[in-house]
Amino acid sequence: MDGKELLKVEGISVSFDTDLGPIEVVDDVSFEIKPGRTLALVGESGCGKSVTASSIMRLLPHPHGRVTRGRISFEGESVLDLPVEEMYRLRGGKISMIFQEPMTALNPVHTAGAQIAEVLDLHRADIAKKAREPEVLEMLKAVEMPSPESRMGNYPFQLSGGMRQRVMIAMALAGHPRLLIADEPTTALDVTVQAQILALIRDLQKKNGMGVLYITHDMGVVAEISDDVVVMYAGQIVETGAVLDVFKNPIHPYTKGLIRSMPLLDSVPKTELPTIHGQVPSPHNYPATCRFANRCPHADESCRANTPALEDFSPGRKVRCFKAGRV
Amino acid sequence: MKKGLRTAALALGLAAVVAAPSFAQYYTSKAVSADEKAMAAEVRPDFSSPQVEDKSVKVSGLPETLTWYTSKPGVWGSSRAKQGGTFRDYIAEFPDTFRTVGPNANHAYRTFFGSNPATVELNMETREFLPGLATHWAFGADGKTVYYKLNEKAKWSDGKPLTSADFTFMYQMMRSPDIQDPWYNEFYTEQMVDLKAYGPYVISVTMNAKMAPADLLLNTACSPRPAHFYGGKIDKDYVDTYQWKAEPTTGPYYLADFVKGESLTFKKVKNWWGHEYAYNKNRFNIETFEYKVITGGNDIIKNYFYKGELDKFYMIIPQVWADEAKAPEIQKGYIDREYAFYVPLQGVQGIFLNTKYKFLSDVNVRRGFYYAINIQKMIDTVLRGEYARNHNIGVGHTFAGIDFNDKTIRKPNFDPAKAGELFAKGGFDKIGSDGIRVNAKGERLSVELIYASPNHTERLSVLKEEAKKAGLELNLNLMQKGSFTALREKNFQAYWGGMSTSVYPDYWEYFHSTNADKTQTNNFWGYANPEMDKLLDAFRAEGDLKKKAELTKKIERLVDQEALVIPHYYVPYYRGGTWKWVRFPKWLNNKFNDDFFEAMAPYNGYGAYFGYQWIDQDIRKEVLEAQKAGKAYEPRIWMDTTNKAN
Amino acid sequence: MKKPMFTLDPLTRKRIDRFKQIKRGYWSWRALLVLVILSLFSELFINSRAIVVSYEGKLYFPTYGAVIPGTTFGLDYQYETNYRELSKTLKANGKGWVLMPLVPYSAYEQDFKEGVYPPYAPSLVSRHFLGTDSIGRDIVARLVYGFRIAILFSLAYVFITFFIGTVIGCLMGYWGGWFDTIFQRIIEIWEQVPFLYVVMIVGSIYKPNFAIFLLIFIIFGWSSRTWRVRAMTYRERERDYILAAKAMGASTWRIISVHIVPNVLVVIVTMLPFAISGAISSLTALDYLGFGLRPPTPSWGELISQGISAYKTAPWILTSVVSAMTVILVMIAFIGEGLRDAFDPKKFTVYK
Amino acid sequence: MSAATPIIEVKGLVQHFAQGRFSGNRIVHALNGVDIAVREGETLGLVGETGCGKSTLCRAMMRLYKPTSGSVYFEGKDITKLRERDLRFVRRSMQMIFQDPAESMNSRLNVGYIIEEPLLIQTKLSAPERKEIALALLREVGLPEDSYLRYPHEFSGGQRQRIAIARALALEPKVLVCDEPVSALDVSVQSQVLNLLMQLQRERKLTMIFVSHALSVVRHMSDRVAVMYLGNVMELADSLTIYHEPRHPYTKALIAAIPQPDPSRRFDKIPFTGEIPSPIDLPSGCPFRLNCPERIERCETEKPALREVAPGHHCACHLVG
Repeated sequence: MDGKELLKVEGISVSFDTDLGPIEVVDDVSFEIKPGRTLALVGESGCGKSVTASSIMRLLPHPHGRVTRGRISFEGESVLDLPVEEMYRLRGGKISMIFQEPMTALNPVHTAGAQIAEVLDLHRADIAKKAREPEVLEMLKAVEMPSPESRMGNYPFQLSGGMRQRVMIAMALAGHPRLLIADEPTTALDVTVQAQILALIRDLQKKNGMGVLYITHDMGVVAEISDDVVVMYAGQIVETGAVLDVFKNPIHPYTKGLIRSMPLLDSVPKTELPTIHGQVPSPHNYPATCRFANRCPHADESCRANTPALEDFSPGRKVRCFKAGRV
Repeated sequence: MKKGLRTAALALGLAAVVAAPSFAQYYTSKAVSADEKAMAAEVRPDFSSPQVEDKSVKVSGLPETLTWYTSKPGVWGSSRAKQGGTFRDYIAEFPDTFRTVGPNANHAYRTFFGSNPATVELNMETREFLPGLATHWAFGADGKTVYYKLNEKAKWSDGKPLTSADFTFMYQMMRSPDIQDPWYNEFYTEQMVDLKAYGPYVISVTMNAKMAPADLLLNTACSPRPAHFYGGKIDKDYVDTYQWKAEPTTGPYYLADFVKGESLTFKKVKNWWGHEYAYNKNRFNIETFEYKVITGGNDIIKNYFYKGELDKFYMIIPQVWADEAKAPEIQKGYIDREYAFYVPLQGVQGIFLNTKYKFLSDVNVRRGFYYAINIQKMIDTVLRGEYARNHNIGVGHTFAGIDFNDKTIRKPNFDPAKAGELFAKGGFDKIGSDGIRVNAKGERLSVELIYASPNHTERLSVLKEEAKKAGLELNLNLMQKGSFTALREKNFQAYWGGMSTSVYPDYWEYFHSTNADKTQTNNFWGYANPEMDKLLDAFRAEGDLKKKAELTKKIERLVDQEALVIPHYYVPYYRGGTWKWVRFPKWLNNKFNDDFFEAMAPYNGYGAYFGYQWIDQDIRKEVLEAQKAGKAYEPRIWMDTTNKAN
Repeated sequence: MKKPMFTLDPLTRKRIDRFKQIKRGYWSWRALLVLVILSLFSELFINSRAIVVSYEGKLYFPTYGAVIPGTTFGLDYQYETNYRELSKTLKANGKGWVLMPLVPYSAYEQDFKEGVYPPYAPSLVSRHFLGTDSIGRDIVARLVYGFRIAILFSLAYVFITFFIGTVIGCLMGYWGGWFDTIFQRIIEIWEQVPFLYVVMIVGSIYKPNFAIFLLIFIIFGWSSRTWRVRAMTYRERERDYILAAKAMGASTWRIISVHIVPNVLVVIVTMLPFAISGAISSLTALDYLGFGLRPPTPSWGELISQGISAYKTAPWILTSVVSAMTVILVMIAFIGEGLRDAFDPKKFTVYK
Repeated sequence: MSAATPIIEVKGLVQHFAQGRFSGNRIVHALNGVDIAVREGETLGLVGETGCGKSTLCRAMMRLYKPTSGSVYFEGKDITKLRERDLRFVRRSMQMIFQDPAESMNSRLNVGYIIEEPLLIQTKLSAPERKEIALALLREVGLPEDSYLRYPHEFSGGQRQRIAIARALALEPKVLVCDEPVSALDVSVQSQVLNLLMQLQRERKLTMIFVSHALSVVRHMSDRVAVMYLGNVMELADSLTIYHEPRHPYTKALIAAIPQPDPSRRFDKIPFTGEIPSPIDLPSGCPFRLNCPERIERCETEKPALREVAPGHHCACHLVG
């Protein structure tokens, strides 16, 4: 790996048409992923993390959603300007994606094996038709599918949630992607299975050196899997940095709240938990000023009057807060 | 929408053409004008055929005392007639079988396949008898038997001679259970009790009861069956074996070809023996009949007709007659119209009032209907004054020179005030807020009228609106399937429709008290009256036709008083259009013959009165050329009013 | 606000607002509503009875109410006054005046002119604005009264079948088990009965009146309404709010009526217009084939059948009825389309 | 351990569901002989993974299902065989909060009605009385009074869960069953709802049954925690013990699998690699044996019973105690 960026997202904004007029759900988001690294995009529902991922794949719901500003480059090429045919080759090939609910992402009328084979058909012209079946089997073994020979002929409904996610991962990896976008892939899974899947993604990444964009709301999972973290709140990035730094020393009050508000296994039972008070604002009424100000325990008048920018805090750290480092 | 616009444009265009003065310049062609000139000179022939004694006939083995009769009608056909040609016609559905007896044989085209003349035929001008397959007839002393001497020249269409064996075979066949036709089994066992052969050309037929001679002839006249065709026997496989095998015939046309489900082709029998009789001369002129199956109703048939693919099209209904007059092919004279009057044979018809239904048991209420039902307005409006109003329960009952109907019976004209009086007498003395009369029990004078034919709705709507004026509500109930069943079960209030009849009526089954309370009988009215029973019983017992006729008239007058039936109308004419090359004699029709257009099926049970028309190939050529060139003839309506009632 | 369950919930209100934004659907809805309401008062616009008669200083309003015999106005007959004639008579003898409706003909009476036979072409003079049919009945009157019958029939049919279908469908979905199984089988068998043929057979044997006709329609029409409702109920009953209601001790009836039906109604509402136009079409088709309502009930099907057989000689019959039918069915289709768009859950996906 | 009679007691509870209408052979074995007691005033946590029967257990306790066998006692009274109309006192005394507040309330009804509905069903209170109660509840769960006329979709997930809590409290129940009450909520508001629940329990002396798949949350909320697996209680202990001294191999695996918000404490080993068996085809013997790293021969044939292995600590494992 030469340290060149695999994916570079530069200041993209995404807007959606709704009944109440257009809303900007992603505002000026930038980050980059290097090969072999995992970037976690973390935030609550509605913060714009999934929309960001969809923008990279150019899978925003047409015609309601569109990228209004910014640039996305993948291996130096501008994704947003690629012709549609090129996009087909990119999707599932060089960039692939896994989703939260594998049951809906898999076609219920085809067998697991057939669905993996289809990816091979689309993106792996080098594999002869006859060689496909052994290749599929290899893929299933690679994702540690129990008894892969018989599971190949199974339909999605015959598989458990964990197995389905394994099939999804096998499909995602079948095209030998350079970048894997994982959109909450373990949220619907049980913790023991989640642990297995996380370990699997880590192992696979180690083996083939792909970049991973991991989207989640679970700080536990972030801590478990990522190298770098991007924390989003209300359509904006509020904090970025290396995972150890961010967890050891969260700067933004929101990041702090997120990390502290969940009970730890060694907490004292039935004691009051630290909270972030208030509610996540709706995209229809994002304030023009600091979007976290009305929930922030440290906010003052100037926070409610001015708009903070995402600024360098220390090397590799960026924070969007007027009081960064002071509270 | 598009169609509607186009139609409107067409109508406009047509109006313009009609208005154009140049249109008056009609094209006259040689062939047409020659034939029309010859036609002008034609005289209606003498159709009479009185029964005469023929002393020359003697048959050994039969009593010497037998008197043999015959009749000698003259030439009836037109001397203008030309032989040959093809007449194109349609059938609404392909027949289910070519058999004429047995399962499914009772279809509309049965006569096509059983076109044998009977021993004697009925003269449709005078209802006298004609020689058919028998040249002579004689009456046995028992008053039940008729002897027939067969025409020795008669042949089957396959060339085999006709003999008495074909009659005995017919008798045996009709009595066989293997034909699976109980009606025939019953008639030829219970009614016609014997049929014997005396040598190859004489037979005797015996009925189960004594009858007047004319009656006896009517009942014993029968048609043979080709014994050779069936190998002389009928067995269990008859129904299946002969499903699609048409018998040879002694009539003029035989089935020459067919495509199942599509068409039937009939051809004239070569050197048909029937031309021996003078009255068949210049008749059955057409060589070939092609019947194409055309489904989809009158509008479709009409299109075929105007395209020139059919030679004739009926225009009986007044509105159709009026509408078709505007068709360009008629306006330009390529199609002629023929219009001839006749006297229909019509049984008890009109509105039947069920005397078992609440207030309809009151004769005053029923008589009120005479004034409340505005038949005349219906005729004058919807029927454009063209149907004839009927005053009696029977029309056209003339037989052996005797008229059976009382023509003095007249029904009153529509009169709401008079109807109101009668209804009031029947208890309906108040008028409700909706204008309908009410009686003391609070019953409204509302009667449900059931009927079976959708195209009668318009007619009945007129009656309904008019009846309101008399305070009578008619609820129209169209029952396309079950109306007759409802009638037979006396499960109705009023019924619009009627019964068919024989050449003279026998009202016993309708009005005798025996059946008054039984369902599934023809006493629909539930009518019982000892006076009526007396008349009906006397009619049954009477052997003399003249006295029978007097009794019939008395019965009709009694029914008139009782107001069981509100008679409606009859159609006194047949009319339609034919392409100009279909030519007719100047006399289009006979007095009692309905469908003079029907050219092929000559024997439908009552007589040989068809087949006058012919195809003129020269005219055909000319008309087709004229049509191509856009030249118009003067439009023609050929009308024969000889039999128009006053 | 005391009984919040009877107020419109905001989702419904939002849908209605959205429907109002769908122009052609909303305008069709308003136009159709006006037409239906007007048709309920057709007697005032199209009638052989006068609106007002002034006779010898007294006013009469014959439109609704009892038949007024001719004798009332000094005429020589006891049956219902012919107001068109009366108008002329009174004008002549100066004893009063008559105000006739715009179209002075009823849907039943036949107007025959001396010497010319109907159908009469449209005419402003005779006030047969769309002409007459082949027995002289006014086309406008037959169209409007036919419309009224058809729309009332369809509304009654659709609402009753939906009511039955919803109740049974809900119970099937909610109770499930043997109840569901038995009803499913019954409905499957019932649906095998070719409904229109049955109506035709019944119609040809015994011409039913409006109520019986409606009953036959309902007997055969309810079953198809159950499936969607049943499926919806199956889905709804698995949702937590039903369990929550059960945990509160809510009765089955309460759960169905308060919780399930309002949620299921959405699909029903979007199905309604299509069901209504379907009912109008079937009624028209049956009338056309002669298996429909008792003649001389004014009906579009009967007009179409007349129009087709006389399209060359009397094109106004077919033109009028086809136009009217097209307009109404297109309007209903627009309403249906509008409702579907307005109720389409996709349009209201909340952004996540 | 207090000597008081438990408020709810479940004895040998077996709950089977037939899958498919006629397929009697496809039976989901949701609960397979559960014995558990809920003490008055405590919070009993139920934890386990998909299909372990924790939701089924609490619904069975509420008698929303008819048990296949075994019995349920509420305040010492056997309610197993009661008919729906005789269950009114149970319905009044036990209320429930669901995972997804959007799902658990009818979006066509306004908040006031939603909160008042239990009162409508169970009491004869007048409309003003009901409204007064509803407004008080709104205040109690921290929502403004003007919420009364608004509709659920106008609220965020956390607020909706507050509405659900208010509804659950309307009848002043003795027991509150919380079935995954925070799993569907935004991370930042989860703790708010958890704090609210703890506060309400203190104030109202509620008995709570708290169900979640997240062991850390259950542990924090509960006095005692029962770990469930395939319709069986595997381990039952007070919440401190369950983390510090887990005895059952499954509990250990579960703890190991929970990702902690601390990158320096990443998993050192994956708990187990196998699949959890389907509740349709139960394994013989110990239900966990297929994934158990410590299984012995006996596990295959004999199902371990839940035994007290230390005071107040119950465990169902042949290797323990």
